[in-house]
Amino acid sequence: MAEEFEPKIVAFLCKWCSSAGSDLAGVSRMQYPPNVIPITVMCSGSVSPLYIFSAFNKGADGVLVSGCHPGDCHYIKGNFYARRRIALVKKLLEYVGLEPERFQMSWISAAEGVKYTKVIKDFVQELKPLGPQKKLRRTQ
Amino acid sequence: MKRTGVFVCHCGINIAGTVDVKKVSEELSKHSGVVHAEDYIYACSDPGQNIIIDAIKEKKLDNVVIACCSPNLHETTFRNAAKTAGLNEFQCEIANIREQCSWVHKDMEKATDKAIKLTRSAVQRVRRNEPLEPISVPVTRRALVIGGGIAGIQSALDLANTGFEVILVEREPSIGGHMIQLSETFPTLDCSQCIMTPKMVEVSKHPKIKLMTYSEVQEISGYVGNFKVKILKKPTYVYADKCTLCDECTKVCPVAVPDEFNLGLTARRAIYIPFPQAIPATFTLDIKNCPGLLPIACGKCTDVCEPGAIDYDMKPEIVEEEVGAIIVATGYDLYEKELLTEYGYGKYPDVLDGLQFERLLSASGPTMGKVLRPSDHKEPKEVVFIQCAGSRDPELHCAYCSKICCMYTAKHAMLYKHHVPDGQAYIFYIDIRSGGKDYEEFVQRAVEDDGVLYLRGKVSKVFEDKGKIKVWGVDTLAGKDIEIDADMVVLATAMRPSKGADELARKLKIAMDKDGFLAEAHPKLKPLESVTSGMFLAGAAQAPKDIPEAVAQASGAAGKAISILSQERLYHAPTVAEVNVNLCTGCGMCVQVCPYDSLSLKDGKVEVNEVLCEGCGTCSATCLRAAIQVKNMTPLQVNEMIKAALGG
Amino acid sequence: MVNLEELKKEASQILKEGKVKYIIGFQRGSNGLLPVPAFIKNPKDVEKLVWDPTCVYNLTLFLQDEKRKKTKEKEPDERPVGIVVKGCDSRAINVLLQEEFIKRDDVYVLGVSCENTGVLDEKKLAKKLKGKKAKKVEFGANDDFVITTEDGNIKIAAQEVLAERCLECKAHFPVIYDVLIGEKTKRNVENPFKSLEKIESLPPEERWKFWKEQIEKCIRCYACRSVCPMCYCDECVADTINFVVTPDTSAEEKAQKIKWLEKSPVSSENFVYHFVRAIHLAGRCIDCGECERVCPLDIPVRFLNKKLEKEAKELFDYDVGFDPDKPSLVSSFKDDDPEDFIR
Amino acid sequence: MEKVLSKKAFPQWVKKLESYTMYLPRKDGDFWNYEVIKNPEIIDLDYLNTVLSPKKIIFPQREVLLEFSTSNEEELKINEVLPEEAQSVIFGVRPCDAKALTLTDKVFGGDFKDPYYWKRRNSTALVGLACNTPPSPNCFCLSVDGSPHSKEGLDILITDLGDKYHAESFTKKGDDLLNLAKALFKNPTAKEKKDLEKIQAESKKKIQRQIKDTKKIPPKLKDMFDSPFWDEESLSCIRCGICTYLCPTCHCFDINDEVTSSSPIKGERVRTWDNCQFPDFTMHSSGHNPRPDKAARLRQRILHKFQYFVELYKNYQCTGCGRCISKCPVGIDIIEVLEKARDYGS
Repeated sequence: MAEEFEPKIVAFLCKWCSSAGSDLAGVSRMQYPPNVIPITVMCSGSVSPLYIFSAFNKGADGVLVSGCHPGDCHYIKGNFYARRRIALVKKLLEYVGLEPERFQMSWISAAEGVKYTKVIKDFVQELKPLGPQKKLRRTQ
Repeated sequence: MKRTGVFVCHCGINIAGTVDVKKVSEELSKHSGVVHAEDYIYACSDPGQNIIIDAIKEKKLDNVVIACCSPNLHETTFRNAAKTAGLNEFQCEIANIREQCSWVHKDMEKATDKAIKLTRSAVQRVRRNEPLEPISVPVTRRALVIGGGIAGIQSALDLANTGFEVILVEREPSIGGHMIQLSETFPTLDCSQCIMTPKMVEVSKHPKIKLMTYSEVQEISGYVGNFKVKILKKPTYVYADKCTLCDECTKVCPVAVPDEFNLGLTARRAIYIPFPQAIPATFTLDIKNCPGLLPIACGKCTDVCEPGAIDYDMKPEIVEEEVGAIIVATGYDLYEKELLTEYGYGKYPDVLDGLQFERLLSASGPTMGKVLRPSDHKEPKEVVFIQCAGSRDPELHCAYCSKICCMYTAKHAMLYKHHVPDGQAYIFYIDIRSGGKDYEEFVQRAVEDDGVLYLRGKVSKVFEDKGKIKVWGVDTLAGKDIEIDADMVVLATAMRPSKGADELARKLKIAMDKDGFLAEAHPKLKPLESVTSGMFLAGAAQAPKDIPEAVAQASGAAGKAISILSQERLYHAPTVAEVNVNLCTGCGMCVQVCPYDSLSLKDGKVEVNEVLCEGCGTCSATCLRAAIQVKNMTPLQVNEMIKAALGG
Repeated sequence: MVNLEELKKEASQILKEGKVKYIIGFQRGSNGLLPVPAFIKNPKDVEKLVWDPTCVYNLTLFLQDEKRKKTKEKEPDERPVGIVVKGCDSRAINVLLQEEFIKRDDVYVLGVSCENTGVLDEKKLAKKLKGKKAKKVEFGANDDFVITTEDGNIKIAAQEVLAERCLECKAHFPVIYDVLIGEKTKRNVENPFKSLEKIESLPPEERWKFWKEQIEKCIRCYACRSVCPMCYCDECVADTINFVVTPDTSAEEKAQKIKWLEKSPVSSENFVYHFVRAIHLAGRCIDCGECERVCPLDIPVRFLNKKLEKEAKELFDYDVGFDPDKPSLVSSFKDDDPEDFIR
Repeated sequence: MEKVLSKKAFPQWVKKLESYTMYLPRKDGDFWNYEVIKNPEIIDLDYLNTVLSPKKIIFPQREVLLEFSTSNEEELKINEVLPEEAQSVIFGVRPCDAKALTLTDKVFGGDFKDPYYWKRRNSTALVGLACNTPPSPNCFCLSVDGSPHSKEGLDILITDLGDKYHAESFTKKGDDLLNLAKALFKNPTAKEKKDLEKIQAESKKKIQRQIKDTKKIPPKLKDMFDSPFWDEESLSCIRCGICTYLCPTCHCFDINDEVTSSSPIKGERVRTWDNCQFPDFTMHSSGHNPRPDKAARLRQRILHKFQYFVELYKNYQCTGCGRCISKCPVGIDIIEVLEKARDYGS
């Protein structure tokens, strides 16, 4: 039997909410697939569109940007800028035909270990049928 | 080429149980630039730290990565170790292979692979970290306390008595908060006003306290140690220094509105003093209800005011203050009448809330300490107390327990019996929560000495019937339905964050919990701190509390504030934004997005105020020309981390 | 109708009065139908100015050169530059003002209205003429173009040969100007994003096929970014080396230059370039269509920018280039910005 | 070898060449480009000139020179990647583009013979198509020692004679191609030869653009390095790379290491076209740029083509294809620039 496709996902987690939420998932020993490599950034507002393009260019099968819920941003409003920016990036990527499932955004608070687990599980589940992301990755 | 060391912690079996730590260290040793890689059972232990320190010295490492638990736990530990070995603290980074890896996965091979990527990613980052020293800023050695209830008063007095100047801001015309409305306090039954008023007077007389009543915080900028506050002083239209408290004005005022202090049980005039012991002792003209400023002027009060203390032209004033620390003690309000309709609250005059009943019991209250029901001023003989009115009701009302209601209801019933010895007090309760010094004994006293009848169960309906208030309920212990023809019903209504606290929280940039109470920085370890450094929480603004708890937290918050104010200088994380002026075109987009006003344009280029910058990086994602970036989390670093994360 | 003489008169006057340093306008070139940019200093040369449907260029691009030159001069001539702008070009001025790239006093805007027409799409005209060669194209009296060919004049309804962006233009007269030549005529554009529909309606995989084919063609001549008045960065993220180096730039800083994409003109790298350009133009592109016109390989670059213009409008109700005092699209937000895509 | 082939038989000939990799101009939207063609049925030689010249086949825009990797830190493995030696034919090469390859031959064939270039060059036969009508309104080959039916650089030149093609081979490579389908070709009749001459003579007249006195230009340019002329002429230049990337004679390149993995290190050394019109072309790592502005870069383009190259190789580095004129976003016209330069100051 062919080995099941394991998507490679890069997740940009804000330090104060989503990364802390992922820590809570760990402390609570929740289980989720190991496909995600988190990169903790200070704020979802600091995630430049370039990071996303770069991740897909370097072969990510999926990219997640996760920040604090609206109104909860540690930096007051960084996630609002992120919301706008990411919406545009998402529209652009979908416009050229990248599968919408491949690029996602979520609000995960420091208390939402359960949600983090669910977001990751769902993400991996949705990417599996799509197979490897070859559209934007650098040919090697 | 920089020399990197990698240390992989087993954390007992916490990591080693799911991650092949030997393999991680072996793989990392092949990573370009990594000259030392090893694993150890507990890296955070003293011997573990010594291994790191020795390796840094012996192998002349330029930077190290510790693959271990979350950076929230031991980043400081390992950075201190790195410092001991002569590195800059930023030459140490953590790869979180426990919370984000070993604890959440079971498949050893895959978890190991992920741990390798996480660690490589941290290596790519640390190799590009700049050594940075904390930014030092002087401290403004004054404090702001927001809220003049018992918590705010306690904080202000503690700070002032330590020798620091305090600005105490209160929204109402007088300080005192809800405590000054209470009759007696549990479990000692000492008179609330008697213990409160001396503190109020002390505040008003204290040379270090600048009291600003009828004022609201309008804007806050700055950062720990150096906040700038704009305070709106609402006009009282009465010059306190001229007012002789002769009370002639209230006699001529034609307006009658419900009296806030007595919670609508009595009326007051448009010009009024909230209560006799008010601090500051002066009258206030309630402009919303005064016809004096309408086109057809009334002006009666000015006519009778001999000292000429009333001035309709008084204008709001903005006062700017600089402080180093802020204590937020905005207190609570009772659950809104409109939201709690099922008990006839707001519909029947003899259904009261706890605070109204306090006023009825109070010697200075509307009935001069006699328990008389509002509708007909007769002495109620059957009184039903309903606990958890709005609390512990996740479906309809508040999910949380308001904590103090069990105790004050026992007190209410007991005091009622003292006032009306031949009356009967019934208490419907779900549980009795009487944890606290002498609290349980107090409840027992109510039952045993004063014959208060506790009924375990919920009230299903409250309605008026032939001059009585019928209360239908159930006694779940006896297993029977209960019907009481009550003369009065007293609700132990839920405590809510005080109105407007949410707006203030937003101005202060401090978070709120799901119920709107101000969020502490950590539920266990930082109960006094807000998430914004330099701002502390006191009293019921943070969660329902009784008086001793509020006072204790207030003193604690004052202590925390003092720990800042007692320093000459504070140190600020140096991971702030920096501008490449060669690339900056001065478009100002970063200036617009900065949440801290730390960026400004000067001569067509952006400048960073490093003290204001919190390093969130929103500017760098906004900049189209990569002209601004946050130190040690630069786009270059992130890009290298992305590569490492994807195995490249 | 726009009176060219009026434009010349105004141009000549401001030059004579010394109100402006020089005027950037259009003049006839030696190569084909399109004009070439004119940089006029001498009032005499004002006679060279032309205004006809072939004036496709967005001359605001040249304000970049002016700014660079000025920053190098010790005692720069502080007088404004006169510049001939159409409706779309004038929105570029607004964006440049919004981003403080220029100051209002830096330009003297000679606005010309496209009235009910716009500028020519050369390819559409060529198809229309079926091999006949156009020598001259002029505005007609009835929203048409008068085309001079070897065999005499032909009138063609402007709608048939207008550039796609002109058919979708929201303000075909200058929205900022010092002098306006022509009328601010009203024209209803039913769907300003109509041209996008063809690609948008494709199923995702077809859309991918389309874009891959297009983007693969790119030879990275960077004409699209070179011609763009908004691409005024001294150093583009697509550049792999530092352009802006001063004597105190350290070797370390130079090494910090990020290679977001390789120089190789392969699909993946071309996509990064075009994505970055599109996202950096979101809320800034004023749809002058120049990027698409100049592309030697006919990549429909404009659609990328237009798509984001549409999203900005639909998601955030953001119009580009109408208000220089408004914060930029991505440096502002509303509390109720849509977030249905967020988990 | 001189032959005639009926137009109908042309696809049959192409079919005989199946063993070769065949490139033919193909219409893509509004323009033409070379593509590898497998099915000869769709052959169409009635085309305007391609946007990119056949240079892109012989000297591709991206070329891997070598691969490198480390298995562990000590050992670096390098593997040279030479192009495959596939026999190829490019059909329909315009004489100007063929001539252009003779110029790049000089550049890549000096003391050091560039193996990547020459592997492709030697294994590729060029079948040219004479320009009976100019394929671009901006053609000016006659002004730069070219002609619409020049054989320079070609293995075979085909000329359209109405219902048939005249095909002349000049090299062994060309002869081989014709010999593969001997039966299809006939020897030209005297009338056909006469027709050919007539067509060739007429085709020259049809060329619309020319530079007068081209010869005077190189000596004149010699003294114009510091002239303010370049500032004036470059005012409208937008610094894009169209003119040079589309030029069949421009040959500058850049070499970069593209690292695909850093642990362990893996990657390729890649050669890509570079462009003297880009500001980074001459950028020194010190920050000094000897060609700091677009005036200097326009001057470089003109001087390289009409002075330096002439001095070095006795040839203009321009074959008059007109691409840079047609595609310049702002209508900069090399003919006009050269003529102005020639007359500058006199």
